[in-house]
Amino acid sequence: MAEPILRIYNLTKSFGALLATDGVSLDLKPGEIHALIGPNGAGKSTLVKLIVGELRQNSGSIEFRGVRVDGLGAAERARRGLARSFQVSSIFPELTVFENVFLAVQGTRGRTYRFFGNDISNAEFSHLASTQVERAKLGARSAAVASELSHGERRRLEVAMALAMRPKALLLDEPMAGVGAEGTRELTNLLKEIRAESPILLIEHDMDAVFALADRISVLVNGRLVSTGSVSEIRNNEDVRKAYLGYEDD
Amino acid sequence: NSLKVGMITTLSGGGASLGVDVRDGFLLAVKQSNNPNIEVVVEDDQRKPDVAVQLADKLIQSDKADVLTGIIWSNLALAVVPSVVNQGKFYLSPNAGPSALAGNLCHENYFNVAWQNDNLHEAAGAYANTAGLARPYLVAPNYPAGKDALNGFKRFFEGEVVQSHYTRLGQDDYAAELALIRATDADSIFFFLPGGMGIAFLKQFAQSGIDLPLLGPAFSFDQGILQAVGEAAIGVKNTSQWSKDLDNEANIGFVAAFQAEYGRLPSLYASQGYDTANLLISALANAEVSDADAFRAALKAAEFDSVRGDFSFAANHHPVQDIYVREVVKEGDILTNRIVALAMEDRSNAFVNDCSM
Amino acid sequence: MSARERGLNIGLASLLLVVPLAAAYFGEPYYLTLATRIAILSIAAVGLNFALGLGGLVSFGHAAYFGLGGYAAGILANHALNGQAILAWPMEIGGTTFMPAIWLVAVLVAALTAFLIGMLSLRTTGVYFIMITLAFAQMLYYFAVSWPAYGGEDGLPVYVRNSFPGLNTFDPVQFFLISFAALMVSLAIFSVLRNSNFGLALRASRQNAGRLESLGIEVFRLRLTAFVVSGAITGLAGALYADLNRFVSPQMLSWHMSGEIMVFVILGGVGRLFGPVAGAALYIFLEQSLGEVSDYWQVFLGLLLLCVVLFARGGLIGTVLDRRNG
Amino acid sequence: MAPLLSMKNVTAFYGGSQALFGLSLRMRQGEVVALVGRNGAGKTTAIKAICRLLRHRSGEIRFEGKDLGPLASHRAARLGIGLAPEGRRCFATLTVEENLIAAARPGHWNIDSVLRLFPQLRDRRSKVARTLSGGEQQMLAIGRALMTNPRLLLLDEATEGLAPLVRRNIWEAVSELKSDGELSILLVDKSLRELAAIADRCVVLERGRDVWSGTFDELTPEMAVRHLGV
Amino acid sequence: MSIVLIAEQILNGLQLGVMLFLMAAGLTLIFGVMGLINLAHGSLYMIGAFACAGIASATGSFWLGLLAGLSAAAAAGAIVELAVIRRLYNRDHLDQVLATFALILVFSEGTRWVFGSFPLYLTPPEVLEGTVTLPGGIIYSRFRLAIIVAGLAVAGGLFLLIGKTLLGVRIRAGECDREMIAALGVNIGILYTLVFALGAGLAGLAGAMVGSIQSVQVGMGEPVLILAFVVIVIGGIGSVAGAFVGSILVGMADTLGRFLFPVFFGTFMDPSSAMSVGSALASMLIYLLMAAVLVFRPQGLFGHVGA
Ligand SMILES: Nc1ncnc2c1ncn2[C@@H]1O[C@H](COP(=O)(O)OP(=O)(O)OP(=O)(O)O)[C@@H](O)[C@H]1O
Ligand SMILES: Nc1ncnc2c1ncn2[C@@H]1O[C@H](COP(=O)(O)OP(=O)(O)OP(=O)(O)O)[C@@H](O)[C@H]1O
Ligand SMILES: [Mg+2]
Ligand SMILES: [Mg+2]
Repeated sequence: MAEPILRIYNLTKSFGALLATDGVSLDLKPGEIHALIGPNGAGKSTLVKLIVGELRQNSGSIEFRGVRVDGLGAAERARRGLARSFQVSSIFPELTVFENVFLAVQGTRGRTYRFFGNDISNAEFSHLASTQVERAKLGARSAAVASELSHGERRRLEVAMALAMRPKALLLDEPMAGVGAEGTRELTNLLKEIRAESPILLIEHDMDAVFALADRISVLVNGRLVSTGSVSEIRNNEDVRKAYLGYEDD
Repeated sequence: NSLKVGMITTLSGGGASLGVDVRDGFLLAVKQSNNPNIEVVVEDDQRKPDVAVQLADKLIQSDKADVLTGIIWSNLALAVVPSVVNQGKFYLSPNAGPSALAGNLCHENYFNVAWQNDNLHEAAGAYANTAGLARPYLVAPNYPAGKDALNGFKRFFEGEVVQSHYTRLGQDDYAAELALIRATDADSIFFFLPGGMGIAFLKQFAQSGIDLPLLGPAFSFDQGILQAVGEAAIGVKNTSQWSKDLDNEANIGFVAAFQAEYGRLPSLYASQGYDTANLLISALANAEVSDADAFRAALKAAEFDSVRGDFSFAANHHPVQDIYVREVVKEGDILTNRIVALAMEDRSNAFVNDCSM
Repeated sequence: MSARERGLNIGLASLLLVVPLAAAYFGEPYYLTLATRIAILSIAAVGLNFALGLGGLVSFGHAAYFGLGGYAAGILANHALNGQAILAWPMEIGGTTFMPAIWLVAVLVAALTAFLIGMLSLRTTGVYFIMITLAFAQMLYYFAVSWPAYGGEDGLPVYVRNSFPGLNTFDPVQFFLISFAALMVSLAIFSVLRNSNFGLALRASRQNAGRLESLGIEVFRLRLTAFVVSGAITGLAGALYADLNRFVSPQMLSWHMSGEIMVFVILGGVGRLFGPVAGAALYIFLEQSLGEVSDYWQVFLGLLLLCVVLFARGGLIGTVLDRRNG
Repeated sequence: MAPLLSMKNVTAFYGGSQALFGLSLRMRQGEVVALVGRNGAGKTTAIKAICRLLRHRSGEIRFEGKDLGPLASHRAARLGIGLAPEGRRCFATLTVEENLIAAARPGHWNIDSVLRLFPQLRDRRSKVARTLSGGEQQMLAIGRALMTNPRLLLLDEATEGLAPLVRRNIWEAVSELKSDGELSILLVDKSLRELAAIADRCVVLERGRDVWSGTFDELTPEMAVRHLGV
Repeated sequence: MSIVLIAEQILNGLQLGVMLFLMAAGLTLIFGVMGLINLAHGSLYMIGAFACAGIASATGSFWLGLLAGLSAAAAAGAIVELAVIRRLYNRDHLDQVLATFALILVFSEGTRWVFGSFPLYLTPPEVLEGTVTLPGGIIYSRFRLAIIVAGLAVAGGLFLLIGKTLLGVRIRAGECDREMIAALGVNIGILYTLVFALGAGLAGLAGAMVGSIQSVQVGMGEPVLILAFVVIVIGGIGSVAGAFVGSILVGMADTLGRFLFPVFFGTFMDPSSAMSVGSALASMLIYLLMAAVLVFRPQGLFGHVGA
């Protein structure tokens, strides 16, 4: 079995008295989609923030491609291939859709300190960016200023930016939220395509999508990992059904 | 025989009252002279050195002024005067008299018609000796003019200075300083705090319950701001080369004419502006400005009736004049000054020998 | 930048070049001084525009770099004239009146100071940043006011204009041309940087700094770099200003100066290439022409500025372009 | 009886770009209507126009017969329109409780009943909204709208990011409200399945126009594919 | 150096702090709570002082003057909000900077136009003149004591208003998202006018009180404005408690710095250079203090991260 790309061990984070992440251990293997589900406020987004370095853990370790990264800054981790999308769209409102995505290319390639000239004229880089714009079905809006996008379009842009980072591991925080039924279907297909390039840690409340995509599912409740298993295991887990899914029948 | 005067002075912002008085005094004299050949162009320097420098360029280059005047503040004068006189123009200072311009930077085309900056402080020091003030506490802002002031005071003072206290320039709360003064055994206070600083100091002094005689240069007790200080100023002694009750013909005429023209009592600055203009007018009567040497000699002769009485120029073109001690009194509803003593007679200045003119 | 904006810029640049030269030719040399002043203050504002317009770093302390550039020029020239060394130990450094050397020193001093101030103040954002930059500038101001060696509050007269090989800098035309050329160079730098990768990241950092970090770009380093460049450009302006006035004073370091530089930028159009030029030109033009109207001209200046803010969104440049677009 | 809400041929613009191209819509008192359409179809824009966050350019919007055109948004809200906006927009620096009371008006909904609906918020009453999880903020946004005790509730993607169980609770609460006949709801949501269970009617938007309207039973799979891509 | 002197200086620092708080209170309300950069706040302070001086000298009553100062500044604030500021809430902060900068010019020179270039006369009312002797033999100005009391009262009132009332909640909600609070049915426009007027009125009150022991002159507001900004930034923007603590810190640092630095340098320097170095450093002290606070706590003492 292949070595995990990302491995977190015993990660703990507290906000004052609240233990948002409580000794979570988890890994992400090449080619897999690992879904992370759990009630609102369980600590899923917090976990993502810890992995990418936006928050500092109180204890525990994060290993990415065989190297400890928990001491590094967020930008450095991003350049090493840890890419995330945000639950609440976080974009550059005054830049165009293309520029938003292009920045992801520029940033992860470490090309920011080019003072004279830019890489937009560089065929390779701009192709990379426009490919992701197309993939997220934003091609028609490529030249639009991001502030003019509708909510769903922003959600798509969010995913496009994460993809443009050419990730070695992709952490997606509710990518299906807001994109509508059609968007969910498109995105489901897209993620299937991408898993070969990069494994995905997928946080989603849309269970149809999760069940359709995930190789493994982990359930987080109150900051603790309560179970990990295959789709059918989780689906039939009584506790999960009651506490999270909320259907007694199916 | 015509003359174009460029006046750069402060007409807007916090320090405008001084500039307005200098201008008004100056224009009054020009008007009284009935000389149609004198043209005055007035510009507002906003109390900014860079603006003043550029206005000087403008007056010289575009307006073709022959003589410049009007600057109130020493730092502006230092910025403007050297370049003006180096371009062969005359500069007559109606107020600022920084030591550099009296000493190593003195110039044959630069005349100061007011005083050298130290003069009034020197007079205060001299007066302290005769008034029996043996242990004064000195207060001035921490900037060059403040240091000059305290040095000037000490130049002729023979007693023991309790403390030379420097405050922040523009400071307006003096509780800490007053507490310190209360805690010493000083027998008097000499302070140089121009503008709003002086008003604040005096008001707070009155509220502090400290009972010591105050002494200072005329600037904080001048007609313009005395009303703002109020009763707190009554009885304070201040030194000045001019007072509205100086008993000479020129002054009596000036005070009356100024009041008639502007509806207020003239200030020290107005008298200086007035004298500056009269000096210029007297020179113009004797020489043409195009003949620089003759004009300079005519200025140097100072053949005009100064509102201060006797007036002549020392070798470095700064006044030789009497300096008085005035006391703040209430005349009817109005606070004003009355001369109570002569502090120094025919005072020249300390920098004559530094000037190699 | 749209073709319209480019046209407008070229128009503005030629106006700034031709009008004063023509005026001087027709015997109004003062306009040269005025135009020189506009050009130099524009450079200072171009510097600020880089930090503020592109990076969103609202520095209320750019007078610090302006003043330091000025004092660098003033002190060097002063020592060259009086023959004393600035530093006697560990090696002897004397003054100079050689303009390029002075510019270099001014730029370096300003850049170094911007680096130090930036290191500390870029930890903060928003209004805190505004105020901490102000705080550092005020410290320098009070230092200059009470430090007697170079004149304190009185300032430091230079008395001569520094020299530039092959030119007579005393000639107002030539000095104007030097300043104008410096302005064009700083605008060129601004423009090139804005369109570079660096410029894109900088603009993005203004809009959403957190997101930039997640794309692999360290925001602090990015901002610090921009801040240093910005300070350096403003420092150059300071050196030129010292030469224009043949005088430097703490006034150059005061918060009013910072405020004025900022007003130029906002008035002209934040982030616009020629915004600072348009802003400085209008402001100085108003200052000059309103003074003739009344002693209380600042009231009218204030009212006019108010009208610009209320009715001309995006500053002068932004408004002109919007109008044309219909 | 006048309809509760009627929109006739409404057009609206963002700056120069048009987002609504003549939208018409009617809602009766007590009705639950779902607004569906692809991303960018104009759902949010329609909702913004109703609560006057965006002025429409032409057409007419009436609430209980009253023309909303000239009203500022706080006036429209006081007529009884409550909004849980897209993207939550909680007051970030206020606590949960302050968020709830900021615009509260008396009526059935008060702090207690809202906290009963979202028990999770109870523990977080004095936490500032900025530190809530995405789902918690979503609950807060709905609760805040309920606290104004509106007669027309606008829920724009109000269940986005909520766990399935919570979503169920909300839908249950909505059906309860609906059965009272007091509250009318205009809904935007992504799950057609869930909408079908509670909405009386569905209005399909495409490029800023209403292209179809009817009950969910009438919404054939072919139409769903054509208009919604599913 | 006696204990009494030190105690008196501490009291002076406290009083200067409270005086600053009077000014900072209005600013923190407008700036922190409404999110508006108001450079013209100093002008409102000046208007308060001028109105007070004008009315006090016309009627002979300081108290009427005080009332006039407060109301004139509040009225000016309301007018400014309605005519100018209202149009700028949705704009960039920078537009607010330019607009309020323009307002400074209008107010300062307008005041000079109306009242002339000379400072005005304003003195504390007779009941507050002179000194009292506090326990321990500290002689202290009555008026300064009155300022301390007024400042504490304002601090308390504001704290309750912003922290504990619905009005405060709504204002703060408006600061987060103006559009949203309006969409929920709150007339945020009128609330903001009120708050702005209140903040302006407080500045006017400060101007009237402080003007009585300082100089009532054009431009008097600008230095105080900068100090008030320093205060609220140290305290953390939008926090009344922060503004209070910031004020006291700045007041103490400034007073004690002016007092102790020369003494300190005097221990190893000759008196005159100790005095001048000491006072030079003292004038930089509050800025050093602010820089230090921000370097260690970028959001100010009482501020929130990200706020
Ligand atoms: N900065 C913070 N300060 C204090 N508490 C926080 C902070 N960030 C998150 N929390 C709390 O930590 C808990 C976990 O939040 P998190 O955002 O990780 O939840 P989540 O699992 O992503 O939920 P959701 O599905 O609703 O997005 C929540 O209770 C939240 O209120
Ligand atoms: N602030 C804005 N400025 C300019 N255009 C905008 C703005 N907001 C939305 N639009 C445009 O208006 C159209 C309708 O947007 P709207 O937000 O109403 O869509 P929506 O149906 O709510 O989509 P979604 O499902 O993505 O939320 C879209 O084309 C969008 O790009
Ligand atoms: Mg989350
Ligand atoms: Mg929408």
